[in-house]
Amino acid sequence: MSDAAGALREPWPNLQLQRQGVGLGMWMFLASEVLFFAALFCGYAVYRSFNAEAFRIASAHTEIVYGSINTVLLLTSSLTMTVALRAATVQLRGLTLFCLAATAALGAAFLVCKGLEYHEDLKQHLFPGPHFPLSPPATQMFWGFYWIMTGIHAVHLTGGILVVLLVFTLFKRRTVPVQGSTMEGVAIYWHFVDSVWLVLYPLLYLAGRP
Amino acid sequence: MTDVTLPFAPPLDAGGGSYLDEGHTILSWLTTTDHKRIAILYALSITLFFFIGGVAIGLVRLELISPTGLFLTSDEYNRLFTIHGIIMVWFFLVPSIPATMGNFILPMMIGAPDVAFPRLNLLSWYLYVGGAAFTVYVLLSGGVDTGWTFYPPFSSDYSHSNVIAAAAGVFVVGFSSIATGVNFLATIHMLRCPGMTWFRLPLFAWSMYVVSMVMVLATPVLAMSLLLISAERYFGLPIFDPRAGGDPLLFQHLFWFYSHPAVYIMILPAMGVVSEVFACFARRRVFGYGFMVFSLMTIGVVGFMVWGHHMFVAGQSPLANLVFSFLSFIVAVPSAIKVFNWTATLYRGHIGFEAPMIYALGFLGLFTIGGLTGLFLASVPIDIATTDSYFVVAHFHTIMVGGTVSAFMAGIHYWWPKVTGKLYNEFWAQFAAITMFLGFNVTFLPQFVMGWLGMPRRYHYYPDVFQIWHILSSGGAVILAVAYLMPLVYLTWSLFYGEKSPGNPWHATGLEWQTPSPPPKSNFLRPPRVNAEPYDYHDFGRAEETGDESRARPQGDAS
Amino acid sequence: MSQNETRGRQRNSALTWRLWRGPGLTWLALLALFAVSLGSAYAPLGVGNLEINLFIAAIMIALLVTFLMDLKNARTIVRVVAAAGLFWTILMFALVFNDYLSRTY
Amino acid sequence: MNISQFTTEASDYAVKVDHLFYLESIISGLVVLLVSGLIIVFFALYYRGSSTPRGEVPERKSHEIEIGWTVATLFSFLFLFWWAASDQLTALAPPKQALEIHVVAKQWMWRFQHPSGAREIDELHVPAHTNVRLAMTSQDVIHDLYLPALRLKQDILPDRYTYEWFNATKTGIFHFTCAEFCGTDHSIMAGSLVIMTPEDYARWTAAQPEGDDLAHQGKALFHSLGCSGCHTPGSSVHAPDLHGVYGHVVHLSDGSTRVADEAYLRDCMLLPDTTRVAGFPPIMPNFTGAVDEGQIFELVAYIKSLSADQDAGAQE
Repeated sequence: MSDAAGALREPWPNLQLQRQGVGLGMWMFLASEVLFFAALFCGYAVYRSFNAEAFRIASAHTEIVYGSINTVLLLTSSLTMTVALRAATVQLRGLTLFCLAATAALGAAFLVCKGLEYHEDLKQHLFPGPHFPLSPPATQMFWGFYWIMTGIHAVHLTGGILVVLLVFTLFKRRTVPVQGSTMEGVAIYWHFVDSVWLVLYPLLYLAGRP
Repeated sequence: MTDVTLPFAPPLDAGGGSYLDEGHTILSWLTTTDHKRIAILYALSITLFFFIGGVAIGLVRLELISPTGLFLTSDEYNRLFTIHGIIMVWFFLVPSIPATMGNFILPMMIGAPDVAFPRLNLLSWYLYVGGAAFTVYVLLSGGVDTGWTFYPPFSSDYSHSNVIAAAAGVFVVGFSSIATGVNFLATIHMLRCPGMTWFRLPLFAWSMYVVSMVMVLATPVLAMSLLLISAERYFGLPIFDPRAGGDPLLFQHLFWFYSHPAVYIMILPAMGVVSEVFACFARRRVFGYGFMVFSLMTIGVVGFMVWGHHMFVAGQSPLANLVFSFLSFIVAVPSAIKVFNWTATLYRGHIGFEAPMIYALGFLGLFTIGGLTGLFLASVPIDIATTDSYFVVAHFHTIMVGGTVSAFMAGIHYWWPKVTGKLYNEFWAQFAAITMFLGFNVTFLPQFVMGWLGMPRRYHYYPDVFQIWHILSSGGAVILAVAYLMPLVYLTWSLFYGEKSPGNPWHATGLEWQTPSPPPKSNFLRPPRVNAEPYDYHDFGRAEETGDESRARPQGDAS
Repeated sequence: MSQNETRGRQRNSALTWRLWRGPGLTWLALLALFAVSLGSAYAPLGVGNLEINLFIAAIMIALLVTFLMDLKNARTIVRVVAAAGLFWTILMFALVFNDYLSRTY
Repeated sequence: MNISQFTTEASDYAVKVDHLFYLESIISGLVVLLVSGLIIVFFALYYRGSSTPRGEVPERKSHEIEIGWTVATLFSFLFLFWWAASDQLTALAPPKQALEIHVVAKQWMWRFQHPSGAREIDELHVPAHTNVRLAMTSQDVIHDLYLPALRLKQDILPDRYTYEWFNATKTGIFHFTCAEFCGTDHSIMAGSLVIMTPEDYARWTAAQPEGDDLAHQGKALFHSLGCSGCHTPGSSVHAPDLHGVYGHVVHLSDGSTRVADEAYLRDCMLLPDTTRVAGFPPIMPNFTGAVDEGQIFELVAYIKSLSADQDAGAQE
């Protein structure tokens, strides 16, 4: 692994410790992110427990087809991300680059789907406001959560895609030799964004099915 | 960990230049990843904001001399106390000790060449600047009038001021403290030097560890609550809108889930600083080191479970009031233990009266008063009578200003020779420390009294029976302002004309003192190794019979 | 030389297969759970639908975290950090609901 | 203005709160004395250069000291908690019989409605030696009715009822004010609390210009808004009969149950979809915007009076 030393940064004495450090740091950031989303979920849980019927009515209007496709896309992207990290660890350059590209592409496909879904929602005026088609009023609250939750998730995913592309470029241009330390953090982050979606999916899409 | 060698540590014969000589251009400072320089960037920015926040409250105190006001409209008054709160909490107190002394001292204390992620460290400062830019914009565009607590529905639907920009500033600066927290946690976990075991960590390092944990876990919840407020205000998404079935109390729950632990973010580092100062200037081991560590941890964790005592009259359920009241009493126990331990540290010491020690004693006294009045507010019936009154204002200022700022000043003076290599004027420093303590008490003791008598907070016009107390308080604020300006002058003076400091002017034992002052860029001249317990000022269980300072042995070996 | 290359390629493809196998199995399990979750949402179970879906989501996240995020092989401190996120979330829910569920209005 | 308008202990509860305050003040004072005393003694003995001998401190002893004061602090805090909580718990239970006064807060004024129909703004007349219960709501942001002489404070939230109750023992004119920041004129959203003898209160009530009591005003509204068209026992429209509803459990169409209290009745008018009683068609119109908070109080008072009549009838 001597050629991998180009990825070593201050103040780390060696790559193995650096990778551990980056992983640990990212997990700590994720613990922070968990609390970020926990606040959102807590709000959802409180309101749902007092407006169960309204939330059921409201979530029956989400686009389950788009939601389900997106779930599959993200699960698959997690697969390619895992393989990318493991390939990078054993310095399989070709496979790493392929899997990184696939991950970014799946992420982008998710965003496209999300965009189409938003378009569909807006066509039905499902944005809280004076012309909101559903009643009782608490349905607006559900849709408030819908827009905030999916919006924040999409922002996280966009950030993820950008970082994946950055790592891809670094590897592709050989600025940094292919190895796991550089992308350890990215991989963990990507899986986290996926996990968040796994919670959003039942909360937003499945809650209102018959 | 023990076999790690640090390739970035310089060879033995390296020396000469300190971190200050690594570049003299502005650009070299703005692009630095050296934790010591970032600490100085932070120190300059928070000092600036401290004085902006100070001017805001100076105007408020001046206005309050008369029960019917002197020169402000009610809207202007509301904006001034709001901006004072926002700036002092998020742009001064939260980053104060961690981002300056934590950044500078922590890696040296544990024998690390730098923090774990130096570039993230620089990013955190830029995030701070970004958040600060929003806040300055708010200030210039007419201010915000919600109070620093941003309660809906006032902030979401009724306020006519720039709420979103203010929330954005706090949101961004929140990520700066998360970045700092992650960095410190990873540093303490991964980069301790050989021999620096967990229970050899100085208490300041422990306090940085706990405070980082609190920052990392609490701040995101604030970010989310402000995001929800902004979404409601900007897009009309009815999250806290009672007309759609929303509950404004949910915001308060989320807000205080952060903002109560935020009080510990402010006070825990202060506890760390004064532990160092007490040990050094009493020439004693900190009494009950193990208990001190565990009480830090307990405060950090239990501090997350007490937020509801801010909501006793808010419409929370009586059962919740009872539970939060109970937990609030519990969290006071470790704080009390710390007060007793600091006091006991003085026993059989060789106590000196240098400026850092006077500041630390000021901290001890004010923290005791602040903590004890906290017990009043944890008792539901008294809290019902005094919440949202000046009693609460005085209570949290005693902790946050009396406690944290005193400890901040203690730390600044203690580590000033380390950071700058210069000695400040001892007489003026002692004078400023005593003035600060007196000024503080004159400012806030009247507020305790009038709060208990029934003076509500955030009042522009007030019943004239409280005028005498307000005048006293404003007079104290003048003394306090002078006391805050004095260090600015004599510390700046010392930079240019101060006597050159020896490497370890206090004969302290911490690892950070076993290297030249100011330290070289890589912190140590050769890889440090720790071979003793912290605060090794005397033999175990025994004080020195003589006051011979040279007998203090360094904790480590790195010079 | 070419023999060496072939051997290298064979080794590489064997390695590649090994790299895909573990995560691939996890992926299949996740897809299966996703299908169960989607299907059960349409089953007329009465009140428990969301609860079941959330439970399945929890299993999926556990799988993802254990195998794809490799918490299985992580150091203790990493597990502690992951658990801390969960613990503090529970803390928040417990104390917030302590208020809401005991309100009488 | 006189400071006694704030500090007078105008109820037994206020006296209790003050006792607790004094107790904690004494304990705090002792702790401050202890800590500062120790510091002074240590400084006097062990200042640098003093010749006081510094002998050994055995480790075990310091351990015992440590545990000792931890336990002592814990128990004294638990004692304080017990004292405070028992005060809180006894003050919690609202009285069965109370004079009910409705409070509507808005930026930046107070409106009070007495059961007799009397209304007042920024001034609250209450009888002494009588249980008084304030049912409060806000029309805009969060306010807080702070009654310093009674040591009481309670936030007032929009679209929700919160309550405050007291039994005053002293007559006089006291101050009340808003204690939750509510915007520009927060600091002048105040008024006076007039505690009078029950006889004076009766006289004051009688002298108020409003002839009808709250329930009768509600009855008039009940007819003018068309409520009576459906909610009358003989009506052809299938709607719940409101006699005897108040205070009883109702089963809702979504399977849940609620007690028909003020908050429920209010929701019925403003959120009819979520409060529909099981077995009735969803035909109740939404009265949001058609009635203000004061009118809702009148309607609720009327519906309560229907139950009171029936309870009285049952007892006969």
